[in-house]
Amino acid sequence: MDIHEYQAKEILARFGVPIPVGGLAYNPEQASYRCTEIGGSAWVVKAQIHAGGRGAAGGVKVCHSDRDVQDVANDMFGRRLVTKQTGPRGKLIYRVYVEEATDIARELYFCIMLDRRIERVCIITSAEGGMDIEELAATKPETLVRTTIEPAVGFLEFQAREIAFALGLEPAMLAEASRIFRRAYRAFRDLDATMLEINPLAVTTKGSIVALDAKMSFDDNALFRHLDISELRDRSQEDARESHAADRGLAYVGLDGDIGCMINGAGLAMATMDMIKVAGGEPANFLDIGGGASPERVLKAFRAVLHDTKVKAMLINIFAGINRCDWVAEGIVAAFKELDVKIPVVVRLAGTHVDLGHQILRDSGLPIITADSLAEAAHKAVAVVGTVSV
Amino acid sequence: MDIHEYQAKEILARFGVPIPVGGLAYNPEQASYRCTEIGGSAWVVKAQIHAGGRGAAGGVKVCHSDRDVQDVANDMFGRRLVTKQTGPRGKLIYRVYVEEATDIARELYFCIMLDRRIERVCIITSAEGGMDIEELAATKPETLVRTTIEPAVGFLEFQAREIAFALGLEPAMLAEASRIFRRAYRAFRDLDATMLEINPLAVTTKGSIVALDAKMSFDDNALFRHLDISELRDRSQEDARESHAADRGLAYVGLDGDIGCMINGAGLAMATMDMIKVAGGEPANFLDIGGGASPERVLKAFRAVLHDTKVKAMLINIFAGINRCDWVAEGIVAAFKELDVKIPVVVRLAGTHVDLGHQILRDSGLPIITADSLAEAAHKAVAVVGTVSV
Amino acid sequence: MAILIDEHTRVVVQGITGRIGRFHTEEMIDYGTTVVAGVTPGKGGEQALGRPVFNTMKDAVAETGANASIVFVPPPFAADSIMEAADAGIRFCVCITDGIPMQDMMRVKRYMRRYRAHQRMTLTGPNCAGTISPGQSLVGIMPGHIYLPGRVGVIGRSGTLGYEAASQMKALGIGVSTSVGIGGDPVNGSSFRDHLELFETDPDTDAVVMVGEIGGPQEAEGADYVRDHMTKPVIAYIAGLSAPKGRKMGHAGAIVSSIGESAQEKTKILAAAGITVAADPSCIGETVARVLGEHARS
Amino acid sequence: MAILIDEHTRVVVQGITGRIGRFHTEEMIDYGTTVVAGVTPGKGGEQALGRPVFNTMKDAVAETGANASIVFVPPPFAADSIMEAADAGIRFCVCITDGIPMQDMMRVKRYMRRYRAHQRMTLTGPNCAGTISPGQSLVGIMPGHIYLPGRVGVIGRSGTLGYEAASQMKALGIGVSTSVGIGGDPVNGSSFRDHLELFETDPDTDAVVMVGEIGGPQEAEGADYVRDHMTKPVIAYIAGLSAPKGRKMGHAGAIVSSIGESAQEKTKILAAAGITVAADPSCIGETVARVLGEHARS
Repeated sequence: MDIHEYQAKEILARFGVPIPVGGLAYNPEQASYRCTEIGGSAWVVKAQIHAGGRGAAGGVKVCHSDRDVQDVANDMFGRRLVTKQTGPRGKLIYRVYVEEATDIARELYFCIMLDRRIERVCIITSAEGGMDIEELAATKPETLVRTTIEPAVGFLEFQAREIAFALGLEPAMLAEASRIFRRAYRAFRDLDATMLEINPLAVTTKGSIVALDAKMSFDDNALFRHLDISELRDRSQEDARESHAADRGLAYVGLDGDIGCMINGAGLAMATMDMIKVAGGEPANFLDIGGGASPERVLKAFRAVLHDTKVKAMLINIFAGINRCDWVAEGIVAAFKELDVKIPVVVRLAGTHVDLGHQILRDSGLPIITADSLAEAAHKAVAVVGTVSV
Repeated sequence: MDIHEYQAKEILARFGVPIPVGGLAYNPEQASYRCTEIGGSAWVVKAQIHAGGRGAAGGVKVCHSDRDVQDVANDMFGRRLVTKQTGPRGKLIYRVYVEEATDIARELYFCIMLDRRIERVCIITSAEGGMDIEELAATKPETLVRTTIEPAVGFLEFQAREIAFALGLEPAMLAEASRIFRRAYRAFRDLDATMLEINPLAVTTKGSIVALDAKMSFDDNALFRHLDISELRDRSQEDARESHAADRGLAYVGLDGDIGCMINGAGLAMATMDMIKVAGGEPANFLDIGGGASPERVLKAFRAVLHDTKVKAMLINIFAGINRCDWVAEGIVAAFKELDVKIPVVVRLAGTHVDLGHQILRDSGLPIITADSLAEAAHKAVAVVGTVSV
Repeated sequence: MAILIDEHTRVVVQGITGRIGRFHTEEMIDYGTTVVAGVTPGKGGEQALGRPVFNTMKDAVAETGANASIVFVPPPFAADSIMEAADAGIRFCVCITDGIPMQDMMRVKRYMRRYRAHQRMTLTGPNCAGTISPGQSLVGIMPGHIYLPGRVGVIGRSGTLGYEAASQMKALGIGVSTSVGIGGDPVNGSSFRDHLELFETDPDTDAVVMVGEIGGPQEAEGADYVRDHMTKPVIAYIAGLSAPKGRKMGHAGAIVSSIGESAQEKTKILAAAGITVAADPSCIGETVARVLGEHARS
Repeated sequence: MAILIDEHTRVVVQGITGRIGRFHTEEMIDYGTTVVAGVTPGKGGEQALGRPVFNTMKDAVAETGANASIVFVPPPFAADSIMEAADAGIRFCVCITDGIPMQDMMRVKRYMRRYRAHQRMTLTGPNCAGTISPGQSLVGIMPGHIYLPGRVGVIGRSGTLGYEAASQMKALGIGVSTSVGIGGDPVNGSSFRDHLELFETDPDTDAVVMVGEIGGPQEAEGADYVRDHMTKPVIAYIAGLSAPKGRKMGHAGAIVSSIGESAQEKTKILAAAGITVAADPSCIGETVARVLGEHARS
């Protein structure tokens, strides 16, 4: 789960990582009021969306008066900001964060994440902050410093010091810097984060260190022990189709094609999408209905797929293990009755009670296209879409 | 460092381990007032001293009226309680703890400590609480259950459950019991304890679990990070000679003999005491003056040794490595001048600048008996004590 | 012989009294698996499906001589159950549970390293379908009937895609020595590489099929092992050629973010290591048949 | 050759700019030890006693090829410094610091287990006097002149009692191959057993002296090793025959509480393992001379 910059900063502040003084605003007037509250003579207005690359896309603006802040905020609210990370639809801005402008002497890069190769948490830093990690890796790979955390003992003081020296920080800043690194790590660890990026981590002209921008993602599987983090979820930043499906316990990822998919198992779902591509079509979604696919669950999955108006045909591929094909067939028949299914539906059943499943589909008299193999199903789905779109 | 029962209980309560309602009293009136505060109709008055075995020695009494509590407390205050753990002098009672009487269904034994053999923390429990661990080990060793904590992951839930089952707790108490065990472990770990004993850990007739008695010791080396624990130190429970020396940065252990010792290094100090015994004498103390023995330090050590009026002769054995024998000799001469040293003093110097040291002692004209070896020093000290005591 | 499990495997079910645990235990018993006990703390002394239920894994192992376990315990408690199995001396553990926090799994792996390599429990999963040695033992949730006993090993991350592979093979008369589901989570108990090693030394396995996915380094590590150490032919398929970058596809592990983790890249790495990669998911069986044919002729 | 350190040992001093660190560094240099660098975070680039000071151990090792270190860092930070040395590739580390919390040392030992046995740093101490291979290298705080170069290994927990043993030996013309101080704390880096193993395989050591104390299991473990594996004669003395039970005698480790930890019991255990135990601390040297004489005749 992703959260907003201001939320990540509040978390970091709670763990003792310094952040600039700032405040959230839901409308331009609030934004301008924040200036008085914060004080000073320059402020930064930052669009709060779940994506990086905001600066280049006009989502971060420096202002020198509260009037200016109000105007800038006014421009931002309600817009969909398109950055290189958002995809073409962009993300809706409905909150902005106003903070005091910081006099920056240096910008550093600091990130904590899991290294799957060694199954350990690692910290990646660079003395060249500001640009994103992909760009850093491409243009200045020699500046990247990598520290591996030994899970038995955690992030050690000497490692924090090594990072501070690698970043070229002054001896006077050493103690403060290692404290900040270790506090950030504590936030990552205590909250089951999967990623914590502070970029830039700024050294101010006065020689202090602040987290100027922050991004955190959390392990969905661990949210049960962090109810406060769960509450930070912002549905406005998610694909509506995906939130809709997730609320129904389905794993759904929206894509840009026109063949709606309903499959049991993530691997088989990806394989089926691959097969659609091989057959010359484009999947409209990834949808894993999971293990115990009751007729009710099949009905919900139907709704999730049909919710996407781009879908011109549907491919159902179920390999029943825990499931039984007869239950799935019943669910399909029920969905046809319940919903007004107007598009062609291709069904491939395999595994437990497959004959019974086919029988039910045949007996229903519904215009269901059946297939005996994955390949046949994909080809038939692509073929019917070809027919439909002409 | 040891603390009192009531302090250990307050710590446990802070970590979520249930304890009976109770309150401390510094005089009999306070003790009787606690009854009203606590409520109920039966109370236990417990002498607060740093030693076990209080029950058998009359330091724990059940009372059925506040009058009764006042009388019992009155008897206790100012007494020195002698238990099998205190030594013959006993420990001064100047605080009592009054708590509600608990209806006990079962008494269990629970202890967390370091196992030096495997250098891991281990938890030892027994379904037969109430008696002490030595007695348990001697009479019911089969009831002792031992759990080793893997430091990389800490005390695991399944281990807590295994303990609960081994103690024969009802399934209904399972969750509560494992929570209590894990909270006690957290107290041990977070506060750098070296020992935490809850004995008895009582199951009440109502089916709840409470820590009826508790003992904690802490790692002296870790007190720098636990200032609140350091403040719990109670000097009235320590050997006055030892506290006196410790305040001066000396490692001192009071013993019952008459030859005062002053040695650099713990191992050499023990060896010297052994040598005194071999020579037929009895050391009055263990005293390690440590590494950098400046004349000031030697003077302090002299004071600590002479503070013990049983001392009839003194043996100084210094093997100078970091030290220099000339400094030590100067310290000895200074001590003779500063203090009114009336007893014979045997000095053995070895190592760095030994000749210079002997020279200084000779030149001082003081009646110092010198020795060239450990054996000679011990024999001379024993001989002079023999002379003195006749 | 097969790897990991065979007819001598004695299984204890952790979480046997739950709805899902009970259901699959019944299926395993029907298949012929020797299920000897169940564990549910607090229900020790009861019976479930005719098997004794114990409070702790240690009790279950002591009383029944179990050497394998399968975990159906809910996510917040599953990591602890795995460690309990390891501590009780279980040698092979299948964790079915989906949704275990990543840090919990890192702890589990840390914990398991306290045992010397030769005493260490082999863990598959979490979030896997289990392992089957057809005709001998099924420790998992797969439909047993789709696997033909035979001499090809299968290692897969995904459950149903593994079924797809097995049934394509069965349709062509190709049987399986053991099929191992390693699960789809980012931190899991064992990897392609671990099981490739076992299959390489198993006298009853002639070839191995790897069914991989986008995301994570495990397929590439497996490829390294195949290149450097395998003498037996390996066939693979990697799902997710059509998956967009940076999106999580159901399996927590299946997120493409690092270099070398897309299906295209993995396919290249595997092919470069001498692995025959099936062009699409419909021809896994055919590819295995072709490779076995070539190998028999050579 | 000696064990642990010899004339090729290149030492970095952790905490070189502190008062105590600087003092002993000077002594070590005077003795002839190859001190190549110091480390004090924040003082990188400075010089101390003519040696370069670095910010981190990694820098020091990279620039000077150091392979040993000695730690004079204050107790709250010492454990971290030891781990830093291990991580920088140091092979032998002496920790002089007295007063390190026990849990910190448990963490250090946990951390060091991340390295495979043959890459693992050997740690002696904390709270020890150091190690000397007379005439070759001194990494510690002992007075070098009391050790005669020779062919007897010494392992001891206490500093000054070790000096006593060495000087009794020197007085009889018996020299030392290496003398190792393992320190007096309850959790320490290495044990009697570890160094007995090294001495057993060292061609330049003919016999070993163990100088032990009351408390802790390490002497008894050493005795087990001697009984089962040692071919060279071992002489021992255990301090604390006169110590009362349950009292802490200066060394945090020297508390007699468990069974088998009193000096009497230890003496028995050692003797039963074939170790010649000196009757009192004044005859350690004589006992070594007698055993060496018997061994030479046999």
